[in-house]
Amino acid sequence: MTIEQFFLMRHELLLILAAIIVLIAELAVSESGKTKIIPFAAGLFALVTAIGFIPAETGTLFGGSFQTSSLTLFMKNVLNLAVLIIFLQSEGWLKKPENSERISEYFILTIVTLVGMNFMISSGDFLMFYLGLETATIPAAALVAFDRLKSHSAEAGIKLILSSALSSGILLFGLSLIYGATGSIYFADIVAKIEPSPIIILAFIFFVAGMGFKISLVPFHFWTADVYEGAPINVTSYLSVVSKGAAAFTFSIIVFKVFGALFEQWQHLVYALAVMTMTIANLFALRQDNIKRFLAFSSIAQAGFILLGILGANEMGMASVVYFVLVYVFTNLGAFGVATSVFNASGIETISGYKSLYKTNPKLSLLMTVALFSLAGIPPVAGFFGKFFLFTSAASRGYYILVLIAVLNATVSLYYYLRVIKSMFIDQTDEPIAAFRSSISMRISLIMCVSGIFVVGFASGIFEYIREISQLFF
Amino acid sequence: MNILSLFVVVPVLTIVGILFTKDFRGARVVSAIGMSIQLVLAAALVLMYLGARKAGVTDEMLWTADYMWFPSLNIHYAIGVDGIAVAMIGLTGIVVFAGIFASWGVEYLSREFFISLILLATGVFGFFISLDLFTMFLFYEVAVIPMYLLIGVWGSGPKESSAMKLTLMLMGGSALLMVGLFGLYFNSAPDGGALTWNIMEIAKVHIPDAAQRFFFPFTFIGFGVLGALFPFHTWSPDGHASAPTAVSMLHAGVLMKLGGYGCFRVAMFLMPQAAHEMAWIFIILTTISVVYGAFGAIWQKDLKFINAYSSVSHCGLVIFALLMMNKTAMDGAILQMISHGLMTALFFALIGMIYGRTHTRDIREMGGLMKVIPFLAVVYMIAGFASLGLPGLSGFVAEMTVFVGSFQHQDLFHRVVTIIAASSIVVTAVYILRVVGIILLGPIKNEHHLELTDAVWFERLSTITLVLAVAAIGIAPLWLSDTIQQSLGPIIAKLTVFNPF
Amino acid sequence: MNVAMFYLLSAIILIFSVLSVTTRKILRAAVYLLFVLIGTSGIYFQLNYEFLAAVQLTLYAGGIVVLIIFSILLTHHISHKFERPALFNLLGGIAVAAIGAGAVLYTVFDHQFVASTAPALDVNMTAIGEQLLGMDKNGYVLPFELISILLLAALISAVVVAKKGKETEEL
Amino acid sequence: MTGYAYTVLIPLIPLCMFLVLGLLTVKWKPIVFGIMGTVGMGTSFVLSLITAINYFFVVGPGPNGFEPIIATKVTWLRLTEFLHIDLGVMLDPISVMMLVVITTVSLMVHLYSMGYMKGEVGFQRFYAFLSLFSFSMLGLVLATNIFQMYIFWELVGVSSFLLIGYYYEKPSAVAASKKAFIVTRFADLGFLIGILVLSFYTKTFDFADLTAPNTTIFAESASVSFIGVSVFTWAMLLIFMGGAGKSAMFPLHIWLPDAMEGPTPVSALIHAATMVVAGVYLVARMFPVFHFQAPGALEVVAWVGGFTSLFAAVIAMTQFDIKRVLAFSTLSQIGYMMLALGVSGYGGEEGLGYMASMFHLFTHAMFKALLFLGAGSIIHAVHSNDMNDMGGLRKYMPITHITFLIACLTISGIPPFSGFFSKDEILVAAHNYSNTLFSIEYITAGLTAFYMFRLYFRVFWGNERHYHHTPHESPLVMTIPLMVLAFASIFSGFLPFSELVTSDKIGFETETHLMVALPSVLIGVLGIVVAWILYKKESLVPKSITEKLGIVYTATFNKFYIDEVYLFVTKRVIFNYISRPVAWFDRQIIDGFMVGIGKVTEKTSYEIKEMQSGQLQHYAFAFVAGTLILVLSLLYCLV
Amino acid sequence: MIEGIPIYHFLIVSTIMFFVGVCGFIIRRNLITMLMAVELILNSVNINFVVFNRYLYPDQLQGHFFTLFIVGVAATEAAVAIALIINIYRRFKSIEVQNVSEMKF
Repeated sequence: MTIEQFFLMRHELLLILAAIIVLIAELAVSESGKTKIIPFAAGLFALVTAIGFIPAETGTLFGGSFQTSSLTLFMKNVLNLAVLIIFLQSEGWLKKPENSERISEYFILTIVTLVGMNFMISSGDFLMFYLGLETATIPAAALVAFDRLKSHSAEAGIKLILSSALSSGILLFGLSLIYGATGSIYFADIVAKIEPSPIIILAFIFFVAGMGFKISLVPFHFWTADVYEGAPINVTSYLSVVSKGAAAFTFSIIVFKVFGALFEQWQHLVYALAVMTMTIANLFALRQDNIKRFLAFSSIAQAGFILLGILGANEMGMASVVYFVLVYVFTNLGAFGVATSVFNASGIETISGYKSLYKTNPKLSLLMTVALFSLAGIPPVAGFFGKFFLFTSAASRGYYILVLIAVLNATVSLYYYLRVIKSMFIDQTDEPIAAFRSSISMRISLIMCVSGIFVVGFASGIFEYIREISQLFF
Repeated sequence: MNILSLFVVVPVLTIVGILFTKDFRGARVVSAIGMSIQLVLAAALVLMYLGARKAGVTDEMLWTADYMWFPSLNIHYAIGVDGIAVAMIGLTGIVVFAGIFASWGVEYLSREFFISLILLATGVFGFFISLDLFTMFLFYEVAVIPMYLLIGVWGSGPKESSAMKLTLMLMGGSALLMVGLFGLYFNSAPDGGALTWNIMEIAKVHIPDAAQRFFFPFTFIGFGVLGALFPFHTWSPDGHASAPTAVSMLHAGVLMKLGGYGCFRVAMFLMPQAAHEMAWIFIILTTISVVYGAFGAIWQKDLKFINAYSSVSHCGLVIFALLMMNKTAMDGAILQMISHGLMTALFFALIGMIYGRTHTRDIREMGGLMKVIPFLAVVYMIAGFASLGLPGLSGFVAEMTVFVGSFQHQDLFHRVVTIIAASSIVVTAVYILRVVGIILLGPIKNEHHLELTDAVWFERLSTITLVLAVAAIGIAPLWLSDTIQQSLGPIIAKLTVFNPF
Repeated sequence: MNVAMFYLLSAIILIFSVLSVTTRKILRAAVYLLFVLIGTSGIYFQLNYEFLAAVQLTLYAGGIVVLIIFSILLTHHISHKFERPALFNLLGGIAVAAIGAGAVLYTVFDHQFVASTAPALDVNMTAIGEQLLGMDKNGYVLPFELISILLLAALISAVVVAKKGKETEEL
Repeated sequence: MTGYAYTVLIPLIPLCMFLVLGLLTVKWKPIVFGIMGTVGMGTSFVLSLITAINYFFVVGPGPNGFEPIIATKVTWLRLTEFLHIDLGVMLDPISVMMLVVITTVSLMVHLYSMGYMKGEVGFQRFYAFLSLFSFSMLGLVLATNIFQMYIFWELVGVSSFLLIGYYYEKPSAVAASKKAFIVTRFADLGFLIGILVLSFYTKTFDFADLTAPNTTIFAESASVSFIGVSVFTWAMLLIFMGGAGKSAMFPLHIWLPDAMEGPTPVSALIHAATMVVAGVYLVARMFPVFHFQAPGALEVVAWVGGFTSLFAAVIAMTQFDIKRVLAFSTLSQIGYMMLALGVSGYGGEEGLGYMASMFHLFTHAMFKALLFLGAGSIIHAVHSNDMNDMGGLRKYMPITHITFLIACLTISGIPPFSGFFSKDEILVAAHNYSNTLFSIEYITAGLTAFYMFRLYFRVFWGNERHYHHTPHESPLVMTIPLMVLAFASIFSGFLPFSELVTSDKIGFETETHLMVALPSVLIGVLGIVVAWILYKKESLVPKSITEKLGIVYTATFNKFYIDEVYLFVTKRVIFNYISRPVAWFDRQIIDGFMVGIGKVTEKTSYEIKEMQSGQLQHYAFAFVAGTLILVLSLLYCLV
Repeated sequence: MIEGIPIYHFLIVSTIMFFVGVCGFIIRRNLITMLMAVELILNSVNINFVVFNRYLYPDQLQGHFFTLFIVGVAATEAAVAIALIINIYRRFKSIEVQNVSEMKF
C-alpha cells in the first residue's frame, strides 16, 4: 500500500478532511460568529468539488473492497456538485436563529452521509456497501429531525430511521443468504458463483427491497412523502437528490455488476416495480398541495423512470441512469431552490400559496417553470433528454409497452407539474407572495441549476462522455 | 449557415430580442420584425426551391445538412426540405406573420405572450425542416407545450381546463408517437448495420412487417391526435374556444398540420406495408370525422366552436386523403393542409377581432354586423366561401384534388367513402351560411353594436395577407400542386411498392 | 450435550423473541429481548466464535438493551401497559410473518448448501486482530475506519437531536 | 383558331369590372359606378355579337357542320396523368348563342338597374356583383371541359347568393339567398359525383372528347354497372341532378320562388334568362353522352321537365306576388326546355327537340327578361309586389303596358311572336315522343296563357287601387331595355335557328306543323279568354271558384307544401335529429370519455389516499407484504 | 460446528426470529418496541452470517466480521433512534405510533 494508492480514495478522504476542518472551525469561531461557518464550509466544499473533477487514476484497494472507475468518479462528482448546490441554498435556513448553534453540525453530518454514499458507490463487497448505506442513512435521520422546534421534523426523523432499520434488516437477510449460497461477500467472487437458484432470487428480491427503500420505489416508498414533508427543506432536497441519486448509482452498479447474469430473472421484477412506482406515485402526486410532499411523490415517480434505464442492463442503460441523475440534480435542485427561497421569504410551502408568483417574482417563477418542464421531460430542457435516453435504453430491450406506460405516466405527471405552473401564472390572488430578493449564494445556486438544465441537454458531449465511461465500466 | 437553419435561428434571436425590450410596444415591434424576416425567408425559400427544380436539381431533399449530435445513438441534427416541406414552411411563415399582427393589441404580459408565440413557431419551423426523427420529435414537443401558457394565461372562458385538456391529450398523443419512433429506430437496420433516426435512411430499408404492424398504429395515432383524428379530436373545440386569437390561428393553422405532415412523412412513408393493411380502419375513422365534424358544427353557438368543428372536418379530410395513397389524393391532402391552415387562421383572426369588439362569440347575440364593420364582415364571408369550397379560393382546389384523387381508386370501398366525404361540402355550406346569415346579415340585434369600429391597420394587414394567400392558391394552384406532386413522387413510389392493387 | 444445549438455546431464543413482541408490559419486553440476545451469544459460543459472543454480550446485551431500558424509563411509567395492537396490524403482521417464514424456509430448505472443502481457519484472537486490521482481501481496516466515522456521526446526530435549545421558542 | 383569341375578353372584362368595382374605395357618385359597369358589359356585348356573327355567318358551317373551336386554353390544375382541369374558351353553336343571350340580357339589366336601383345603398356593390355574375355565367358557357363548367357553376351559385341576399338586412332575403345556395349546392354535390364517376371511367374532363360523336372512350366501361344500372346512366343522372338544381326542376325547385327576394333586375338576369337555364345548357352540352350512353337518364330528363312545367304552371295560377307568378312561369318554361331535350334524338330532324330547346331558351330569355323588367317597372311604380295592390295601371305606364302585353302574348305562344315558334317546335318534338308528355304540354300551354293574362289583367286593367302617390312611367333608362327586349321578343322567332343550333351541329330545315301549332294557339287563346272573362273586370267569380276548389286550391296556393317538407327535413331531421345528437355525442360521450379518464384518475387518487396513512406500521406492512408478493409471484408464480 | 445439528435447524431459528421481528414491527404501536423488533431482525441476520460462516466456509471469517459490524451499526442505529424517540417524546408527549402520524395522505 503506497501513498499514491490513497489518492484513489481522494473523494472520500477529502470529504473526511473537510468534515474535520469544519469541526475544528466550529471550535475556532466565537459564539456570535457562527454564521461565518456557512460561507467557509460552502467555500471549502466548492474546493473539494473542484478537486474532484481533476482526472485521476482508477483502481482497486483493500483487496477489492474499494473500487474506483471513471464512472464512479463521475458519480461522486455529480453528488459533490449536488451537495455544493444544496449548501449554497441552505444559507437562508441556517441563518435562522434557532439553527445558529448547530450550523457546523449540519455540514458535518451532510458530509459524513456523503462519505457513506461515496463508499457505497465504490464498494467492492457487501460489507462496505452495507456500512456505506448505513453511514448515509443514520446521520440523515438526524438531519431530518434538525428542525427541533417542529414536531413534523421529529416525526419525519423517527419515521426515517425506523423504516430504514427495517429495510436494512431485510436487505441484510438477503445479503446473508447470498453469502450462504456463494460463500463470499466480495462482488468479484459472487459474480463467479452466482446462478439463478431460488435462494439467490429470494435474496435478490430482499436486496431490491432494501435498495428500493433508498430509491423509494413503490411499495417501499411510503416513508418518502412523510419524511420529505417533515424535513427541513434543504434536507429534503438533499434526500431527494443526493441520497436517491447515490442509491440509484449503487443499485445500478450492483445490479449490473453482481446480478448481471440474472437479467432474465430480475427483468420482470424491475418491470413490475417500474410500472407500480410510476403509476402509484403519479396518482398520489395528483392531489398534493404541500410543495415538498408534491416533490416527494414526483421524485418517486422519477425513480420509476430510472428503473427503465436499469432495465436496459447495458452500457446504454448505465449511461442513461447516470445522465438522468445528473439532469435530475440540476432540475430538482432548481425546483427546490425556488421552493426554499419562497419558504425563507414567506414561510409558504403550499402550491396554492404560489398564486400569482409570476407577478411579483417573475424570475423565480420562470426558473420553477423550466425546472418543472424539465421534470416532466419537455424539450428543449435537459429533462427531456434524460427521459428520452432512459426510454431508449428500455426500448432497446424491446420493452415498448413499458415505454408507453412510462410516457403516459409522464403525461399524467405533466398534469400536476402544470398545476404548479398554473398556480404561478394563471391563478389570480389579491395577496401574492411579496417581491423579494434571494441571497447571493442562493442566486449562484439557481444560476448553476438553470444553466445545468439548459446545457446538459444540448451539449451532447456530456452524454457521450458518460456513455464512454459506462462502456469502460462494463 | 444553411438557409434552413435560419428558420430556427431567426425566431430564437427574435425571442432573445424580445427579452431586451421594455414594454409591449417594443415586444411587438421586435416580433413583427423577426417574423417579417421569417416571412421573407420563407418566400425566398419557396422561390429558391422552384428555381432549383427548374434548374433540374432532382435530389429528393434540398439544402440538406447533417450535424452529428449524439453519436452513440446516431442522433443527428439533420435538415432538408422537399416541395411539401417548403410549402408548409411558406404556410407557417404567412400564418405566423398574420398572427403577430392579429395579436398587436395584446398588452397583458405581452413580452411573455410574444415569446411563447414565437417559441411555438420555432417548434413548427424546426419540425418541418427536420429529417431526423429525434429532432423532429423535439421540435414537435417544443411546438406543443407553449400552448398551455398561451391558452392558460391569455385565453378566455374555461381556459385552465381547456388548456389542460389540450396539453394532456396532445402529450398523450406524443406518448404513442414516442413508442412509434423508438420502434422505427430499433428496426431501422433489420439487416444489421447502424441504427438511425434519419427518415431518408430508414426509408431505404424495409422495416420488418411485424414491426410495421405493431408500430404503425402508434405512430399514426400519435400524429393523428394533433391532426384531430376522430375520436381524439375533443381537445380541439375546447382549446380553440379558449385560446387567444393568434394562438388559435397558429394552432389550427399550423400546429394541426404537424399531425397530418407527420402521418405521411413518418408513419406512412416509413411503414408502407402496415399503412396499406390498416388504412381502412383509419379511412373509416376519418370519413366519420369529415362528416361528423361538419354536422357537429351546425349545432354550435360559439363562433370558435363552429370553426373548431369545421377544422375537425377539414383536417379529417387531410388524413382521409393521405390514406388514399395515390399521388392526386395526397397532393390534395397537402393542398388541403395549406388551404385549411390559411383559411382557418383567417377565421380565427376574424373571430378574435369580432370578439374584441362585441365581447361575445355567441352567434345568437350578434346580427347585421355587415353594416357596422363591413371590412371584417366581407373578409369573414371570403373566409367562409373559402371554407365551403368556392372556386377561386384555396379550399376548392384542395377539396377537388382530394375528391378526384380519392375517387381514382379501383376499390369500390374507397369510392363510396369518397362520396360520403364529399357530401360534407353541402353540410359545410349549411353551417357557414348559417353563421354568415346570423351574425353578418340581417338586422342589427344589439344596439351597442352600432358603435363598433371597423378594422384598424394591423388587423387589415393581418387579414389581407391571409386573404391574398388564400386567393393566390385558389386562382393559380398549378405551380403549388405540381411542386407537391413532384415531391410526392418518391413517397408514392415507396408506398406503391406494396400496393396490393 | 451440545445438541441438547442448542435446542435449549433455540427454544429460549424463539420463545422470548415471541414474548418480547407480544407482552403488553414494555419493560418486560426489554428483558425478554435481553434473554434473546444472551441466547444468541450462547449459540455463538457453541460455534466457537468466542470473540463474537463476547461482543454480543457486552455491546448488544449490555449496551443496547441498557440504552433501551433507559429510554423506556425516560418515556414511560414502569407499569405502563400497551394498548392492544390494531386488528388490521395484528392480522396483517401475523399473516405476513407466517407467509414470509414459510416462503423463506421453503426456499432455504430447497437449497443444497455446499460446504467449502478448504481447511478450516483456526479462529483465535490473533487471527481476528490480523484480519481486522488487514488491508488486503479479508482485511477489514476500511470498514473499521468507516464505522468509526459512523460512530462519530451518530454521536453528533444524537447531540443534534437531543440538544436542548431555547425551549421558549417551541411551537 | 387564334382568330377568336379575343373571345377570352368577353368573360374577363366583367371580371375586371368586378375587381375594380369591388375594391375601389373612392367616394364617387354612385351613377359613375353604374356607368362603368354598363360600359364594361357593353363591350362584352359587342364582342359577343361580333363573335356570333363571325361564327355563324362569316365563317359559317364547314362540311361537318359548325366546328367547335377552342379559342384558348390553359392548364389550371393537373390532377392525375389523364385528368387535368383546364380553363379555356370553347366556341360552338350553343356557347355562342348563350354568349349573345347572356350579354344581351345582362347589358339590358345593367342599363335598367341604373334607374331601378337609383338611390339604393350599395349601388357600387350591386354592379360589382352583377359583373361577377356575368363573368361566372360567361365562363360557364364557354367552358371547354366539364370541370371548368363546375367551377363556374359554383361561382354562379355564389354570385346568385350574393345578389339574392342583396338586401342583407332583410331576414327574408337572407333566408332566401341561403336557401338558394344550399339547395343548389346539394344538387351540385350530385353534379360533382357525376363528374367523378364519369371522369373515372373516361379518364377525361374535356367536352371535346366526351361529346365527339363516335368516341370510343365509353366502350371500355360500358358494361360496368352499379345496382343494375350502368355507371354512365348513374353519372348522367347525377350530372342532371346538378342541372336540375340550378334550373330549379322539381323537386329542387323550391329555392327559385324565394329567390325573388332579390332586386328585380337580378331576377330578370339570373332567375329568368341566364342562370336558371344553365341546367338546360348543361344537358345540351352533354347531350351526346346522354343520348348515346345513358338514354335512360335522358328519359328521366324528359319526365322531370314535363312534370315540372305542369306543376309550376298550376301553382302560378294561384299566386298573388307578381314576381312569384313569373318565377313559377320560369320554372314551367324551363320544364319545357328540359322536356324538349329529353325527347330529342340525335342529328337532323331527329334532333328537333334539341334545337327547339335551345330555341326556346333563346326566346324565353328575351321575353322572360322583359316580363321581369316590366314587373320591376311596375313594382318601381307602386312599391309593392302584390297583385292585390295593383290595377288599372295601363293609363299611367303606357310603355310598360305595351311591352308587357307583348311579352304575355309571346309566352302564350301567339303567332307571330317568337314564343309561338319555339314552343311549337317543342310540342312537335314531344308529339313524336310520347302522347302523355305531349298532352301535358298542351295543358300547360293553356295554363300559361291563363295565368299570364290573369296577371296582365289584374295589373293593368281592373279597378285602380289607392296608391300612396300616383304611379308614373319609369325613366327612359328603364324603358329602353323594355323596348329593346320587346323588339327581340317579337322578332327573334324568325331567326333560322335550325340552321345554326342543332344536336350534331349540322343545320336542317324546319317547317310549321299546322296540326300541332293550330291547337296550341287555340288553347293559348282559350286561356287568354278565360283570363279576360275572369279578370278584366273585378268580379267575385274567381273567388267563388277558389272557394269551391277548397283544399285543392289551398294546396296549390301553398305550393303543394313542398317547402314544408323540406323544412321538415332540414330543420327537424338534419338539425334536430342529426346535428344536435352529433354535437351532444361529441361533448358528452367522446369528450366525456376523454375527460372521464382524467376524472377517474383523479378519483382513484383520492380513493387510494388512505394507503398513505401516516402510520409507520402500515408502511412496514406494505413494505414486507410488497416484498413477499414479489417473492411469491416471481419465484413461485403464486400471485 | 455442532455435531449432529444440520445447518437447516439454525436457519429455522433465525428465519422464525426474523419474521417474529417483522411481525413485532408491524403489530406493536410503541416506537421503542419497534426498535426492539428491529434488533431481533438484525440478530437473526447475525445468526445467519455466523452459521453460514462456520458451517459452510470455515476457511475464512467474512460472516463473522459482517456480524461484528452489524452489531456495531445496530448500536449506532439504536443510539440515534433512541435520541429521536426521546425527541419525539418531547414533542408529542407520547411515543405511540398512531399519535406520531401527523403527516399522511
